[in-house]
Amino acid sequence: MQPRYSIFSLARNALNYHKDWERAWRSPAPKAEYDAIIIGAGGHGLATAYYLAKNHGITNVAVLEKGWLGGGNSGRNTTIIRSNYLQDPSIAIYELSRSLYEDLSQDFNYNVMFSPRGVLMLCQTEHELRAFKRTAHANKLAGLDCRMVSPQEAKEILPILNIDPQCRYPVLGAYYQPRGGTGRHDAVCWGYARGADQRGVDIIQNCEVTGIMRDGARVTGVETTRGPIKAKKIGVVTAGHVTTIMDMAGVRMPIESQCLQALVSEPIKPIIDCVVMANTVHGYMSQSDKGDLVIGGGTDSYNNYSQRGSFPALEHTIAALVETFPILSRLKLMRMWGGIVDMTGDRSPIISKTPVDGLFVNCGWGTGGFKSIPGSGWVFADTIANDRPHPIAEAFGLNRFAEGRFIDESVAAAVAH
Amino acid sequence: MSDILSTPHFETALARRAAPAGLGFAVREMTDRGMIDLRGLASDRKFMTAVKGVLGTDLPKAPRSAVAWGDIKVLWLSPDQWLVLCPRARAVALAAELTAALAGIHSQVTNVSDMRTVLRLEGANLRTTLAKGTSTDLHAAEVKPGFVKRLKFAEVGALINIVEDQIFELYVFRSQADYVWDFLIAIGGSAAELHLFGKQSPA
Amino acid sequence: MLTLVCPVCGAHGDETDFHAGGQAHIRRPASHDPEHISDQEQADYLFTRINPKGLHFERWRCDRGCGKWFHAARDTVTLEFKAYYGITELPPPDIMAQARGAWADYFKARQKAAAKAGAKS
Amino acid sequence: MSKPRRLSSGGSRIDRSSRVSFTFDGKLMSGYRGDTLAAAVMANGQRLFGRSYKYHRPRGVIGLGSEEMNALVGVGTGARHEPNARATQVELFEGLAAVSQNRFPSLSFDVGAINNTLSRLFPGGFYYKTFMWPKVFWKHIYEPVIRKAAGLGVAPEGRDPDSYEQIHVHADVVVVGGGVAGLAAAEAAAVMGARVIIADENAVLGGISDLEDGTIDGAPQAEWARAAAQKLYDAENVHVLTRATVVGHWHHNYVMIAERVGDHDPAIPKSGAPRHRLWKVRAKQVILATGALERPIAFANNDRPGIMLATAVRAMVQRYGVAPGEQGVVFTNNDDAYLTALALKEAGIAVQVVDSRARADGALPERARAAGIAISTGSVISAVKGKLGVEAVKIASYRKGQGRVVSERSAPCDFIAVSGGFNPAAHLWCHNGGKLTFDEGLQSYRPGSHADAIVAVGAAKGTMALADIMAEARAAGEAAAKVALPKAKAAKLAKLAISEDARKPLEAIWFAPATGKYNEGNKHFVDFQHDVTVADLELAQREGYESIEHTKRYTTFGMATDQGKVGNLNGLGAIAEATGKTIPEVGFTTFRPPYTPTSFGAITGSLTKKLFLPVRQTPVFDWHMMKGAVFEPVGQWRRPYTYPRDGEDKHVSIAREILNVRNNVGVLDASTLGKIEVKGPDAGAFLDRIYTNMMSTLKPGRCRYGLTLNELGFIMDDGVVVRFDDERFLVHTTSGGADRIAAWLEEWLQTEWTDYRVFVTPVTEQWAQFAVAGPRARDVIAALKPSFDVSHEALPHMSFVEGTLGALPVRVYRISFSGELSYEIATPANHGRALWDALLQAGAPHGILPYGTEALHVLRAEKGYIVVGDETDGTTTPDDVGLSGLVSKKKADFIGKRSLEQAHLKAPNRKQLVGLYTENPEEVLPDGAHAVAEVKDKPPMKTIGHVTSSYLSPTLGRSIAMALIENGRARMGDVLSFPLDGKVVRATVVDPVFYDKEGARLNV
Ligand SMILES: Cc1cc2nc3c(=O)[nH]c(=O)nc-3n(C[C@H](O)[C@H](O)[C@H](O)COP(=O)(O)OP(=O)(O)OC[C@H]3O[C@@H](n4cnc5c(N)ncnc54)[C@H](O)[C@@H]3O)c2cc1C
Ligand SMILES: NC(=O)c1ccc[n+]([C@@H]2O[C@H](COP(=O)([O-])OP(=O)(O)OC[C@H]3O[C@@H](n4cnc5c(N)ncnc54)[C@H](O)[C@@H]3O)[C@@H](O)[C@H]2O)c1
Ligand SMILES: Cc1cc2nc3c(=O)[nH]c(=O)nc-3n(C[C@H](O)[C@H](O)[C@H](O)COP(=O)(O)O)c2cc1C
Ligand SMILES: [Zn+2]
Repeated sequence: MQPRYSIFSLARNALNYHKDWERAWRSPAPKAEYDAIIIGAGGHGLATAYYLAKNHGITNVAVLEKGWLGGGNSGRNTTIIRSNYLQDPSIAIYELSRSLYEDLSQDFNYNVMFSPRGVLMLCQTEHELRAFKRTAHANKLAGLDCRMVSPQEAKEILPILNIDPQCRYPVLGAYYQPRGGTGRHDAVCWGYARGADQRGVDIIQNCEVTGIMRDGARVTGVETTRGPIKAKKIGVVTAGHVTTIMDMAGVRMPIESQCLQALVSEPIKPIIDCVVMANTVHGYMSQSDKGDLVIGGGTDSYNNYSQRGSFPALEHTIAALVETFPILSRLKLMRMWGGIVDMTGDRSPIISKTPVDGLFVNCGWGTGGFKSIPGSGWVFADTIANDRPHPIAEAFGLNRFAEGRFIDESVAAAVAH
Repeated sequence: MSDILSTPHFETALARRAAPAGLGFAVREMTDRGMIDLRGLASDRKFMTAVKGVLGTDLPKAPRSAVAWGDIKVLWLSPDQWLVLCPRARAVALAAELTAALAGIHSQVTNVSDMRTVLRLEGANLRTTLAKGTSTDLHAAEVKPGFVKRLKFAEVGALINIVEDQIFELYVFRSQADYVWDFLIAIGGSAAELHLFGKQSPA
Repeated sequence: MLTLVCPVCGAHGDETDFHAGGQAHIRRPASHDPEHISDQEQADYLFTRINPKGLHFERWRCDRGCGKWFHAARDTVTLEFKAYYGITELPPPDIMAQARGAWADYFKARQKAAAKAGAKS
Repeated sequence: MSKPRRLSSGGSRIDRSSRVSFTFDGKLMSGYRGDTLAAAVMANGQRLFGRSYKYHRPRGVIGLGSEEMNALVGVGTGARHEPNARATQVELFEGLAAVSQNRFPSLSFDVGAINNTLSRLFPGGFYYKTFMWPKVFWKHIYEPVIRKAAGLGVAPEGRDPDSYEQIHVHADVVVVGGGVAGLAAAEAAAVMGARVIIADENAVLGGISDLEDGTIDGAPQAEWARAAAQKLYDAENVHVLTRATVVGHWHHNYVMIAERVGDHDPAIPKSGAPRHRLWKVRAKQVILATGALERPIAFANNDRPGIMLATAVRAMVQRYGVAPGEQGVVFTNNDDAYLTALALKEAGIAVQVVDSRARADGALPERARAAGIAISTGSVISAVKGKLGVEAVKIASYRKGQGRVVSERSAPCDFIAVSGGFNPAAHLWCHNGGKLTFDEGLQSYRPGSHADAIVAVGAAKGTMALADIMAEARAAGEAAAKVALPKAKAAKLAKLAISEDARKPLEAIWFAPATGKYNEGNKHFVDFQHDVTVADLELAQREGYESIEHTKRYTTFGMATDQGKVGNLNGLGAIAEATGKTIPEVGFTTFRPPYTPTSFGAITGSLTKKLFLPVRQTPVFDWHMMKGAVFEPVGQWRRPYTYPRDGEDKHVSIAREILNVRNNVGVLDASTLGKIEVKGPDAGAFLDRIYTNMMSTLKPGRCRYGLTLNELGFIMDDGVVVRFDDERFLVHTTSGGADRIAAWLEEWLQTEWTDYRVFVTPVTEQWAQFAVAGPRARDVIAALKPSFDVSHEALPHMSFVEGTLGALPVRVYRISFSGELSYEIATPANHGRALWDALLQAGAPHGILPYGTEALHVLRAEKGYIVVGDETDGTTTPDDVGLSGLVSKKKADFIGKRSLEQAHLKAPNRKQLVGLYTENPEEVLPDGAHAVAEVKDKPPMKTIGHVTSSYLSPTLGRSIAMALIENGRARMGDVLSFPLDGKVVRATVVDPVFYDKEGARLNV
């Protein structure tokens, strides 16, 4: 059993120059067979394994990762956590997730720095204002803590905001979710990994899945770069790479993989104490605990597996943010990067059984699935354990496309980060 | 009131904007330009012949080129689309003539003389200055007088036509003329003038 | 920032001069036999996409040039364009031969259908 | 500490005749033109520049230029303040005001330095292990404290007064870096006629040639560089950029260069020139000649002010005539650093060399020996004495691989020049996926393969001998020109005679041992800015964060503003030693743009304020402005929302405008409505595919309202279609939909129904279009000398006529969005203002008033007309909004038809459009309010629909609302509950047509 992390254990270990810390997770060799295999050690995959072990007692589980755990989109997102979605199924899963985030550090004794500093979503057209009012009304009735604020109140929350009514896109108001915020994205993955590992889950890195083995309509295991591994249940949680795996299983997906970029500025002393999103101009920003401004925008418009985006997508975001926060102009871009996001036709996720028995899929989180990691892992683990959709997952089934039962959040005039 | 109707006020997009000073080039709005959008198939011999009958010239078939004949000039826009330029006063009649000549032939003639604002730019360093607004390579060898291309200029769509080596015409939508005018002022200030290539003196 | 060349007018320019139109060669069932389309066929038409890691076939529009739609073959990993071809055409044979997975199946089916149609006429 | 350190002679970059005064932390100092801030402050005797990020340790200058990660300062004041500028890159100018960062209350006494004292508690990643208890403390205590301590400089105040711009350039060859390699490559390409851009981030070309030995054609290499640079400046086909950093390399050789036009001279931006200019270059070929970056050797307390890279020390002496101290130690594992020792000696500064190699017998060490410089081989620096500066070092004997030192001796010194070898600057190579290989000779990564048309030359490629550099660079320049210009003739440049002292191999040493082990409290820094030590890296390995990417994220190694330019390889080397792996097995972290931090201003360019995005203006925009209209953005348009009169509240003016339409006549600027001409023999058939209803049956001269769906079956746009004649239609769209629908039509014609003979021409902007609406509308038109009959019989509702009003050519559509007698009159845009004035003048006797979009919205709501985007939201079907009558049952196909059959789109409990009357007629339901199935004391409550539009109707003298309610049409007369903060508003479901249900007012 791993020692608990605390200020006391830190102090104790300091005496010996920290030479006695144990591994946060093991590095096991794959066994020949598991009860369940999770493909993809991103946040969603790791959370699924963690809850399989913790909630369902299924511990003979392997998480297979082609690179290093948490190195996919979970390791490269802008860390916004909020639950103010419009559609009921979305509210259900994102709010489950947000509330799990509240206790996550304590739950697995690893500080994920969940920081409910507030999310402020600017309304810069009449249309957007109306859409957010609608969302706010829906959210309040769903029990979410949120409110609409005036431009002046928005400026109190965010003093560097330009609320000049003459500017190109004047701020007409804003939607505010005080318990939204950010989290330390890597720590979320590491905490889940450590928690799952402690409960017996094998996390196997540098192990790429190259084939799905089937016996008729059932899965029997996977081929990997480290040999075949058997399992009767397989959960595919590979985000931008989901079609590459599902193609192996012969299941075509309503998914396209595109590049979404983000960037950070040089670190500066705190200037913004909430998360701000400006959807009309496609920009959003927060300031990390390190002091850099974390900024993101829209996706490139074409499919891309390179983790490198195109400059124009970000350029416009930056111009928009400079317009909205004029003091940005003399600050500097320090690093930009891209992630490959899995975009569904209605921009909502898929948590589903598939036409192949024993094969489950969790994907389509696109530009907005960091915030949903705990909730998604929770319901997906339940779905896999019981071989039927968890009630919250039901609405997110693959079958919804043929029924026309879309969960289209774009109607709320919101980008989905 | 009757005077408003009998001699109606004619007001182009930039009529109320003062000519900018301190630019490295000259710019003015061309208000006397008639424009007709002509659609038809270059492969349709009947169409091409009928048009030539009216305009007196063949339509240009080479991408990004223009032809001129008398007071008419035709800009290539697409394999099935041209912009016919003429004196503004002639546009209505010319459109009617084209329509008549093309009766029964698959085509479309639309008088769009008021849809775009034409900016005439004159200066020795235009290619470089305009490069502040467009990624089109205006220094390329084929970009000579007669060159026509749609392009992205600043944040709007535009059409460029090189009239003479130092005279360029920029066509923009009327509603965006004011914006483009401001943009030209922003990039064209002589303090920001930039000479690309050529002999430089070390900074 | 990609550069493209339009096969219709020869214009070359940045991706911002073009418009990306998603996957190529999607057949719209309702244009052919509107009475007999299953829900699944319709859903596939609307949503199911070929999303290869590697050679891909797409539609693009020459937005700031001639305004015409065209097809392009592009590698989604290196982002290199391999070919441009007309909007009603199939890719050049050598490129088609490099297609993998769902694309390879698709082109095989198209060629078979064409051969059948050719044999009939 | 403030003894001036300017040498009495020397300093190739400074102009001793031109004094410059400036301030640092408010202290007045003076330097010379040509100084960097780093040099000038050091010349004034100050070494302390700032505090580190985590432990707040005192820090001084380390580097030569853009790789600097310690001496970060704030430059300028107020709105012109720039945080985190590298003092080694800031060029001195009169009046420059710089401040140190990340310290409180002062640089030399900083309370944050307590972190250093407690640092034993704060190993890499410590925060993941603590601050979890009690839970509430995170938000209210821990995080606020952490955040306050974080960050380096402070943001400027207010909007940036300077301007920025961008330029697009196309070049045959882009050469990155203006050292001898870049110059030679550029020259070769240019001689062959290629269009060449060469960019260097420094103010002067030549790279480090002035700091190196080696001669070309008998003269120092720097002289060759000077002449070569001059040739490039003179050439017609070359553009030379200085102070210009190539910040990124993207797909298809897209190269971005950030030029600092005016940072070195504030008069430049003040004159109207941009402060920065971003060059976006499309290159046929790219040649990377970015040189190599010197790396340090980590040793205990290797971060003290006064410890610098060897080339940086050389540059202080030779470029700026500044002594880094009085007595120095050069610590090296290679021959190049002996040049520093020689330079110091020559400047009269005492120096000794500590070389980790067992032998130092190359030409340069021999020269040093001959000059009388003491050399301790097989030795390392094992300790440093001093806090705010160096007071002495310990020198210990060392054999490769030794873990801790046994004997050490003290040597007095006040500065250290350190060199651990050179790393090729391969950052740009990797931005677009270039591969690196590990070079055993260099003990570093260097460029390997690349898919793009890009090559590396010179030190950037790992080529270090001058003769090889020149040959390779010239060949690359020629080859690049040859590809870009296949017909060009070979360059045939004259052969160069090159001589240089040969270098002996370096010996890798990543960190020098100390008496204790490195992980027993010694601080061997590898990432100075973030205070990451070798011990932190080793800890990360032991805890399982073994992937180098995990190590990076766990320790923040390489994540500072320098992105690990100086120290990263030392870290990799240290990890390799700690784990027994090779460096290639350890790997390296991903290089990402930008090469150095780049201002957001430059990325924004001139697109700020009103240039950020266009405001589209209608032909009567000036009139609206003049009348003080309140505007509403609609797409990129700005439309008058209402026209308040002096002192009038918006609600009052809107009500006035509405009533005036109902009672008299109003005029609306509807020019923004999309207009598209569709023509051809198949136009009718085509529009039948586009619209849900039948358009082919429309009679010439008549108008029909139509709906367009997307393929999912949801309403996308609406508008009136007019048929001019057999083959010609005019399609109206919403203002926001104009461009989208035009593109939509083209797309279907070009890609799906390619055999339809139809042309489509958007004409939105050709026409100014005004709605004249109200019972007296006809009187207004009649007063304008129409050339046509305006009677109800001749021009009934939903008909069209073309003619003139006086001399104005017009198209008149008798259509109505207000429910009143109404005409939309279009005239060519340049006559728009004339028509507008005429309407107002002719209408004056009838009480005409302009009305804005809000009045329009209320008027149509009173009539139950939908607005796409209000009553629909992208998930709404025609039936949902009561328009199933517009969906043709006869047509086999139209866009969206098949999807309307999907189960969910026909589901029984879909939301349907209804009207609502609140119980209290004065109560206006808020937009977006939701009705619930059952009111409860607290949420959650199940919602059954929401308000789509809600207004106080002046016509009806009460509030009205439209709403989408589950099964709404079956609920007529039901009372719904809308819980709102603290209260419940109740409203009765009614027909959504509130006014003139029979449409009598239309048909007059
Ligand atoms: C720039 C950017 C900004 C974002 N901002 C936000 C935000 O602010 N808020 C928010 O909520 N969301 C945001 N997101 C979205 C969010 O990051 C993702 O939705 C989420 O991280 C997805 O997690 P995942 O576990 O599904 O996928 P990932 O974290 O991508 O994990 C998938 C894993 O599968 C592995 N894998 C793939 N193929 C194989 C194979 N064949 N064999 C084995 N393993 C394989 C991958 O290596 C990867 O580690 C952002 C995304 C990006 C890119
Ligand atoms: N023999 C040796 O051991 C040895 C070792 C090191 C250096 N050298 C010497 O090093 C020099 C190598 O010449 P070189 O031309 O390859 O390198 P260089 O270092 O002289 O020149 C490279 C130039 O590129 C600039 N640069 C780097 N990245 C840039 C970017 N992104 N944008 C703009 N500019 C950028 C640098 O500031 C520098 O001015 C020679 O003078 C050689 O004698 C020799
Ligand atoms: C929230 C967040 C904050 C980041 N902050 C920094 C930072 O301060 N410094 C830095 O170099 N990179 C920072 N990064 C970027 C990472 O270095 C890295 O680019 C990103 O995780 C993508 O990985 P890759 O570049 O290795 O592909 C940050 C990333 C995220 C998601
Ligand atoms: Zn084209």
